[in-house]
Amino acid sequence: MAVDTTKNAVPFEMAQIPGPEMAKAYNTAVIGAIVKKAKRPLLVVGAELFEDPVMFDKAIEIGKTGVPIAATAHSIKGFVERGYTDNVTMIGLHPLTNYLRFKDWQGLDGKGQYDVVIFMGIFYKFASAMFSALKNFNRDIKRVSIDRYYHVNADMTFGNLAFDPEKYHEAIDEVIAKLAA
Amino acid sequence: MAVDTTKNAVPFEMAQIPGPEMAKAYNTAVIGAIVKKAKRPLLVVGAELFEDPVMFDKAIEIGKTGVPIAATAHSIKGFVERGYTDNVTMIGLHPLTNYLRFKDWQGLDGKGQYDVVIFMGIFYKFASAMFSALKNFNRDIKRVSIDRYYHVNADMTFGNLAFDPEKYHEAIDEVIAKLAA
Amino acid sequence: MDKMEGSFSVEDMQNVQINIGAVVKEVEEWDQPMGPFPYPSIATLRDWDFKLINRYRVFYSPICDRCTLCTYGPCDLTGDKRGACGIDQAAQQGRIVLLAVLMGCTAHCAHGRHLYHWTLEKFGDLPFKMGDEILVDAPLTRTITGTKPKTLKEFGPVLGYVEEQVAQLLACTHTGQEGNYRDFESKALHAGMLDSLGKEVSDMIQIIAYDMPRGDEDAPLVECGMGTLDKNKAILITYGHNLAGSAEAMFYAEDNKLWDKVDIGGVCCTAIDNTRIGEGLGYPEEIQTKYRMVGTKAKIAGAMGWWRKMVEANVMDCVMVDEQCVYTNALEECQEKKVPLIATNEKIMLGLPDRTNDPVDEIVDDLVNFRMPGVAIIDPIKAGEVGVRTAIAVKPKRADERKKAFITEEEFKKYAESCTYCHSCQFVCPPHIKIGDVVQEAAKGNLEPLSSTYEICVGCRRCEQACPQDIPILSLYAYANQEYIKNQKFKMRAGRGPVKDTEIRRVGAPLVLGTIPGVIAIIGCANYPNGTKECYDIAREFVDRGFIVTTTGCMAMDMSLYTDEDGKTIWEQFPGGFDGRNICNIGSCVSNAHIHGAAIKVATIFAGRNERANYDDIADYILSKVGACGVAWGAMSQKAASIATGFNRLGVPAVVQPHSVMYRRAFLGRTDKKEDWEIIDARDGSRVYCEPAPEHMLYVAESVEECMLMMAKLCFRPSDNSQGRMIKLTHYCDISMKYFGCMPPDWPIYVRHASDLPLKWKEDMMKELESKYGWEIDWKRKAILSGPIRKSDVSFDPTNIERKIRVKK
Amino acid sequence: MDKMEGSFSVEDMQNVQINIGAVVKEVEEWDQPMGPFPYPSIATLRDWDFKLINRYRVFYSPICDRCTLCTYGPCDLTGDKRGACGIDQAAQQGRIVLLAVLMGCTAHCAHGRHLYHWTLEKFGDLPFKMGDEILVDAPLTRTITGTKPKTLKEFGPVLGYVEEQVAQLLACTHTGQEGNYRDFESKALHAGMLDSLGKEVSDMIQIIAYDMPRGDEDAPLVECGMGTLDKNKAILITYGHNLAGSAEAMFYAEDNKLWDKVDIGGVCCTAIDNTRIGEGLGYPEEIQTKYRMVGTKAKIAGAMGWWRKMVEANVMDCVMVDEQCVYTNALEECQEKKVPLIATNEKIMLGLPDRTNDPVDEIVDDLVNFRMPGVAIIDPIKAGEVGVRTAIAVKPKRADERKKAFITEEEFKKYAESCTYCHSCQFVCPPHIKIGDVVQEAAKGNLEPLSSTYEICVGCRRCEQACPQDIPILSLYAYANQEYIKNQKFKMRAGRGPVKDTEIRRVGAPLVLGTIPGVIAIIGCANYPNGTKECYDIAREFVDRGFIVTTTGCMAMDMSLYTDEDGKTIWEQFPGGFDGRNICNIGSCVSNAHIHGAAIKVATIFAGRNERANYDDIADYILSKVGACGVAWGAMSQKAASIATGFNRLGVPAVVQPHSVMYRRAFLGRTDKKEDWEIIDARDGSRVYCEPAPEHMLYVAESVEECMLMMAKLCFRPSDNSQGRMIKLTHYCDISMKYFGCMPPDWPIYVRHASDLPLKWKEDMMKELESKYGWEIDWKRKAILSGPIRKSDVSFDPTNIERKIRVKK
Ligand code: SF4
Ligand code: SF4
Ligand code: SF4
Ligand code: SF4
Ligand code: SF4
Ligand code: SF4
Ligand code: SF4
Ligand code: SF4
Repeated sequence: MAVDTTKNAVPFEMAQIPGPEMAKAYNTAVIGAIVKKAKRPLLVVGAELFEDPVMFDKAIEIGKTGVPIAATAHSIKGFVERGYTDNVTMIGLHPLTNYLRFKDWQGLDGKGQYDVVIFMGIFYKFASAMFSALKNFNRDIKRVSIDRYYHVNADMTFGNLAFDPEKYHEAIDEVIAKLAA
Repeated sequence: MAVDTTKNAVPFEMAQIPGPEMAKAYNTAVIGAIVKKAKRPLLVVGAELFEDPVMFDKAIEIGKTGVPIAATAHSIKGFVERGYTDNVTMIGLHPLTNYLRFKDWQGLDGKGQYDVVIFMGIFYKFASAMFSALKNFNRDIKRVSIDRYYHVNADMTFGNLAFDPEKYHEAIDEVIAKLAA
Repeated sequence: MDKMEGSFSVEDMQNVQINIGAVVKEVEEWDQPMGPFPYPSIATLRDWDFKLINRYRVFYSPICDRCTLCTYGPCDLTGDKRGACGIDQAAQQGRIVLLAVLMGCTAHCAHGRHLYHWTLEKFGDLPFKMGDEILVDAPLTRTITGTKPKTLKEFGPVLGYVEEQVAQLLACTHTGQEGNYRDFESKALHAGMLDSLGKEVSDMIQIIAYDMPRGDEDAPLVECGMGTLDKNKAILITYGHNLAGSAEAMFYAEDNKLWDKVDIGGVCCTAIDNTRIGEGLGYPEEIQTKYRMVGTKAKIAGAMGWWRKMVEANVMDCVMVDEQCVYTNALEECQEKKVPLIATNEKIMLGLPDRTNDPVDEIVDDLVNFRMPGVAIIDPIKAGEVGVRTAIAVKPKRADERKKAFITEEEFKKYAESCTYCHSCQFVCPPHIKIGDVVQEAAKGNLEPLSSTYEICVGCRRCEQACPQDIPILSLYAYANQEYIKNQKFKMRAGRGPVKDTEIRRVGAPLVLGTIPGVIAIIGCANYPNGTKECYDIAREFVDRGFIVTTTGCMAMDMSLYTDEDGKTIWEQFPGGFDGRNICNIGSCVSNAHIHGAAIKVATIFAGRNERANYDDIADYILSKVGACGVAWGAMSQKAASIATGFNRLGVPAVVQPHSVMYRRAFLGRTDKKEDWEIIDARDGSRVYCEPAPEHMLYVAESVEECMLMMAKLCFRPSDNSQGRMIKLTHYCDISMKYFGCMPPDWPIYVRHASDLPLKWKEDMMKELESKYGWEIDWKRKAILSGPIRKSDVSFDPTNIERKIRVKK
Repeated sequence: MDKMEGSFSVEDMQNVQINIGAVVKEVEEWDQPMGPFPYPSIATLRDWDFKLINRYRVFYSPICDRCTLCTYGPCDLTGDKRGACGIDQAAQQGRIVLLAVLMGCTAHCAHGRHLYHWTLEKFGDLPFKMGDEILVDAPLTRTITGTKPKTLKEFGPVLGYVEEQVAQLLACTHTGQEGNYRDFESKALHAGMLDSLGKEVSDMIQIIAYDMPRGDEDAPLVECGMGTLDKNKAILITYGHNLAGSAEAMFYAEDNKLWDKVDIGGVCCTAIDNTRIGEGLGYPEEIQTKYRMVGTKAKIAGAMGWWRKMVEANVMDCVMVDEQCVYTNALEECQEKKVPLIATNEKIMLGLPDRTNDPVDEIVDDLVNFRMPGVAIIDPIKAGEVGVRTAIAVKPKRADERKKAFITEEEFKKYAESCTYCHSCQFVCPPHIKIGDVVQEAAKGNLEPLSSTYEICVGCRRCEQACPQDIPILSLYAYANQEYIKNQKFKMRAGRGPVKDTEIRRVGAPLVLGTIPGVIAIIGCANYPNGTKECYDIAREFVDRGFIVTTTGCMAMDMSLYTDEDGKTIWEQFPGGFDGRNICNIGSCVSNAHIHGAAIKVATIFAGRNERANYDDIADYILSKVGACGVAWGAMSQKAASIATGFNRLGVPAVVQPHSVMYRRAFLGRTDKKEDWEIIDARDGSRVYCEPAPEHMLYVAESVEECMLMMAKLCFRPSDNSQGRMIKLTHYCDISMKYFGCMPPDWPIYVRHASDLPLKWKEDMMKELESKYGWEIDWKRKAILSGPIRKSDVSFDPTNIERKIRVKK
């Protein structure tokens, strides 16, 4: 049975309540489908993957389904160590989000702006703020979180899974399965 | 069948999102039961009743079940006109809430502080702020709204029924029935 | 504040150097000795503040439970939680209140500072003379700083003091500074006092520089309303608070004889100040010839709340904005209607190119040809010229725009019919207009709801933003109200300026004794809970009852839009003096300082108190003896918060409208706590439990009816003599009977003696006192034997300040 | 700012009156002509600001989508919605940024104003002399105001200017004022500049008044850490930023020979400033005998982030708080531990009774007998005496408290075992410590997690508030770290003060050419994303690499808590000069101004530019030629926002920690927009597309690794010569290889010429440039033929300001 990723849909930092527009928590099938359907998806991964290194392998699996990866902070190291850098680009989350908010940016590969960004493994408050930047200043991009937190400023997110690593891994695997299908 | 008063549980003024603690919408049976169970309930009615005068009659019905009434703004006039002033006290909402927040206040009748306050027919933003005052500064009092709005700073509220006066009247009647039972 | 010490060189005396150890303000022909608190700092008047807030409990209603002010946040402060920095909800609310009051305070003092620099630059230093009828000429300056400026320049140190204190106070809002709500409130009260001072300086400067009326109860009646703008001329709108640029536009029109080509209409306080410009007759002779003023030639387009209605009505060809209360998307709104906009003040530059140093011709050419939607010109003279010339030159180019001023009938129908009755609009409308219903009716051809709610709408455009059908609701309003707009022509009295000493002499005793039942100060903005008419209703109610009614700013403009049976506005109905059954338009927002001034002058002129550097004593006098009450029924901005807080520190209570819960804080008394109402008798230091008079300091009323009742009540003072108390009680009970259908339940607490009782209910009241409240009545003598909180005592001298005790008993 | 005109009378010359038309500051022995922008007003430097923000795009990440600032609110501004006042989300964010920067700015300038009044009162006016090695003595004052104070008093008008501008700027945040985000940011940059100026004035005043080191690279090493406080003595903690009261406590201890009875330990910047107090040797002779200073006798208890850990460790007998960065529940926390608290500054009064005018004996008696938890004493001298005497007298009474400093083993077990592993704590912990797990381990007897996360915990107490079991988590921490607390004894270098002219002469050329790869300024507070150690790591990384490393405030204290293999702190490892491979502790937060000062002095002393009233020119020089980068890795407060913004206006980029998204705004460059990087060659006015150097102005890094990489990158400047660029590129790539495992993808854009390439990768890099980037390489000459953004040009004179063009081509 699929993991229920819609539970615990309260901000991971409790006081993070921005206003009337707040994310909905979805299950893995829906999120997987949205990413799969995307024309120009971008997976953005951060340095929290180092705290749970198996996540690098999962990120790589996602990468292998054809989703390009932006490796923020020093997370590129995890990919280098695993010998997978094909469609992985090292870039800071802050400048990346700055580029994302401009409609005329041409993407990391020069081929055009993205339509869906997927965040994973990023310091909670930073990710939340970057989602907020996009939510307010470039509403053309769909904001998806597949992190272990409920992300209030995303469009689509999981509920909090931070205290159940296994379930979280399972959920990611389900998303990967959906993408690979 | 009972009116579903738990729908449309979003703040009537959309941007009224105070933080992590927000009201839950309940059905009329639960709300009726809470008020009935109260040792020292107080019904607080405001000047919006003049916009829907039948509500005065309903307030009086509630009063007749033994719940004392604080008539804020000039709403006392509606009771005077209907010849019902038994347990109705004229007082401003602002000083009333100020008294309510002090644990040592002895109530309008000098018999002690209230344990449940029920708001009805009060200008939305004002009611919301007064609920907020109690929510933050006297958490001993249960805050109940039976107004036609979802009241984010209450403990218990209806969802928004503002655009369906009939349903709203029905809901109030259900509460009255529960109280009178 | 700098003590202005140091070494200086004097212009034109290049080689003379004067080394001065300490330069102090000259002590001059002022018989008053320096009081205890010149230039009070944050903690100086804290004792007074604590007296106030011990009686008037600080009441908070948080609008947001969180704090997001530092990187530890967001913190949830709900209930008894504390932020990471240790702050609790009460202190956090106090902090936000302090911030808001400082925002308001600086809006005023920064305005004053701009006028200070500008008028000195334009006119040079002018003598500060308010005329023979105003000898107590800058009461707040005197009371707070202990100084008595003799020229405009001498207001410089006063502004410097305000600015220094503002910086100190703003610092207190930094994370990890003040931590207690009582001290935040004391600081907010300090900021409120500074606000009043900043306003006084601002208005005094412009009165002198622009030769405005110095307390003229017969100030001229001026044209007011959208309908007064002459469509045959180019219409230049000057919008904001600071007349510098607007005045120059008028001078330019005057010098170049362009009044037949251009109509200048003001919006917001600039509107009022435009009409206060004098003829220059008040100038010293040597400059009277140099600067020609224009007199009352501008029109009042309307108050701040009418701005977007004016936009929709397309009544302007060019707009100059200056500072304060300018809708921040004015540029976008004007651009849409092809109305060039000129930003004339550093505070509002709207991202526009700064053309201050470009030639006028080039700028006008760019604007007239719509090469840019607007420009910033920080030089008032240049801005004024550009404004007038652009308006005139752009008018023909706007002919098409003018024609399509309103949407067509077809458009109107199309829009109205596209409404899906989804209610989205109704979730966001501040005054809760049922817009969905209104639009549905419009679709059926019934325009009445659009007419009857036109004045209730505050023009916030939230409905338009929420509407999924993109219905331009304000355009529907404009369409349905074309006739009204065309005929919106009324008369308003131009701002008269300060209250004269002679007027104070006349009303001092009746005020303190209560026989004039009170001063009602109607101030503030355009965010009405239920339409502009209520400000007229309030004014009318109290002036009719013989109160002294004063008003300023947007309230003065909005109440001018209503007439009595005879078609007369309130200004035509009543005279403009500071007296019972009079209504004065004091002036613009900064003129509010003169209401404080009048209260201070009751203490000084009537009661002979020294005001010099003696703030708490004066405030104590006012709190105990001057029945005055402010009301801000459409209060919008942070300035309203600072104004009210400034009134409060001076002992004047205020009532505000229900949206004002956004201010988060009130000062409310507890009548169930006898000990809160202990007052000192200055005669012998004895302590007397008094009736709660006034009961509250800052009060939110839910309806206009409650507002009026509360204002009547908040005019009670311990000093009322029996006749005065009787009059006040009569109005209080009468308003209650009129709007509430019954007596107010607390009337007995204001009764000290049978002669306090209103004649018309005297008998019944005595019976009720006996039967319901158990008072002992001597029916033969019609006397009350026991019952009242205190006994009537004509020579009771109430105070809250220990040092005022004359003989310790 | 007042021009200080008017009529004055001179003390001791009662009947002389000098009427002066216009008094202007004397123009004295200063060879520089007045520059274009003395005392710039809001709009004066707007062109410069717009240049910055055109290149460094304003990036907002709203923390709250709503606005609640006026009675129209709350307004939802999400996406393209506007508030009722017309404001859009971007402008609203700019408004909040401006507010935050003003809060920070006033914290500093209000501090300076207090010191100004106090030092003038205590010491009288003192000559402003920084010694022979610092002739460019107040670089920000000179650059911004165009004046050159000769005495302390002459800083008065500078403060007056800051305050006036602050009031103007705060007014702009009022509803209906500024409406465009770009102008809000220009205003915020103005406020940031004012902040830097206020800091300079503050620190200059205290340097002179308290005879602090004037640029001493050998400033003494002082004791730092909780373990240095001598438990055999009474321990008086002075906490905050303003040493006035703390210094008086020290003087009192000195004068009364009480140092064997009392230890005075500072927390926060007061700690640093305590240790900067000199011996009085820098005084003019006539006052040297009058005021005895104490020298370095106080101890550094710790940085702001350690406060609650100190509370839990019970290392104090009495606390004096002054201003800024004081946890607002200090009183409650002290009261719980029976530690009397004295509030010594008007800004923080905590609701305490104001005992300023009471006799010392009475106050001490009340405190020592716990009759009240604390008092406010606004007189520094009295406060200092009360502090020392209370600490000594209360110590024996606190014997019981001292004994139960830590919870007992049983209590510890009981608490730990009561944890239900509910995770509530983990939803609120800012650094995301898995406290539930930590406590669970503790219950099992494993204290290691409590030890290893002790420094990561920022002491916010959110977990304690969230815990349904009421587990006192910080007490568990204290219990588990008793040994560490006892042994927390390190050495820190006392603040040295400004950079000397001689130092600038030495490093000027290498800095501009790049051969010293940069100045790294490590500033700020205690809200670390991942523990205090990271600030040590950053410092160590860059000082090791030969950068000039400077630090101030809490960062200086926190990095002192770590040692190398030899047990040496960073201060013992490296010398304290302003030079490569040196690390200087400049001083407290206000000393940050000297970092701006050093950058300015590179322009003036090394490059011979006139700084006088020439801000934009100097900032342009710094932006183009001085490789400097600030980092605020624990940035907490609004002051950090104002400091960073002040750096930015002067052309210095800054990197901040991830919690800093709370500041909402960044300035980020777009390297994909060639046109953004067009720079003028001052030689002939030609336009050159440059590499993005520096690429960003304000940047949030996600991890300390990214922070270090970015700092190395942000030290690039267009003026680097080949050797300099080669060195910088080497560090940039090297840090990337070290922490990222690969080269940074953008290294090629910094290559202009083959000699720019790091020697150790030169060959490989050239190959990659050819193969991957398609650059043409002449392999024989090892030369790059085409590819770079621009060609290498040793005499390129980059500028962004038109008026700097020498010959128009
Ligand atoms: S200022 Fe205090 S309450 Fe506000 S976010 Fe910062 S720590 Fe939290
Ligand atoms: S513009 Fe008028 S009708 Fe629309 S929401 Fe605002 S107040 Fe209501
Ligand atoms: S939001 Fe628009 S469509 Fe919906 S009810 Fe209102 S006017 Fe009609
Ligand atoms: S009354 Fe209010 S809206 Fe009108 S000008 Fe004054 S502050 Fe602005
Ligand atoms: S200031 Fe503007 S955005 Fe904020 S609450 Fe008021 S109207 Fe709304
Ligand atoms: S006190 Fe320490 S452990 Fe507790 S929430 Fe704050 S940072 Fe985390
Ligand atoms: S909140 Fe308390 S009980 Fe729950 S996991 Fe944390 S420490 Fe344990
Ligand atoms: S570094 Fe930060 S916390 Fe420390 S004293 Fe300075 S501003 Fe305060």
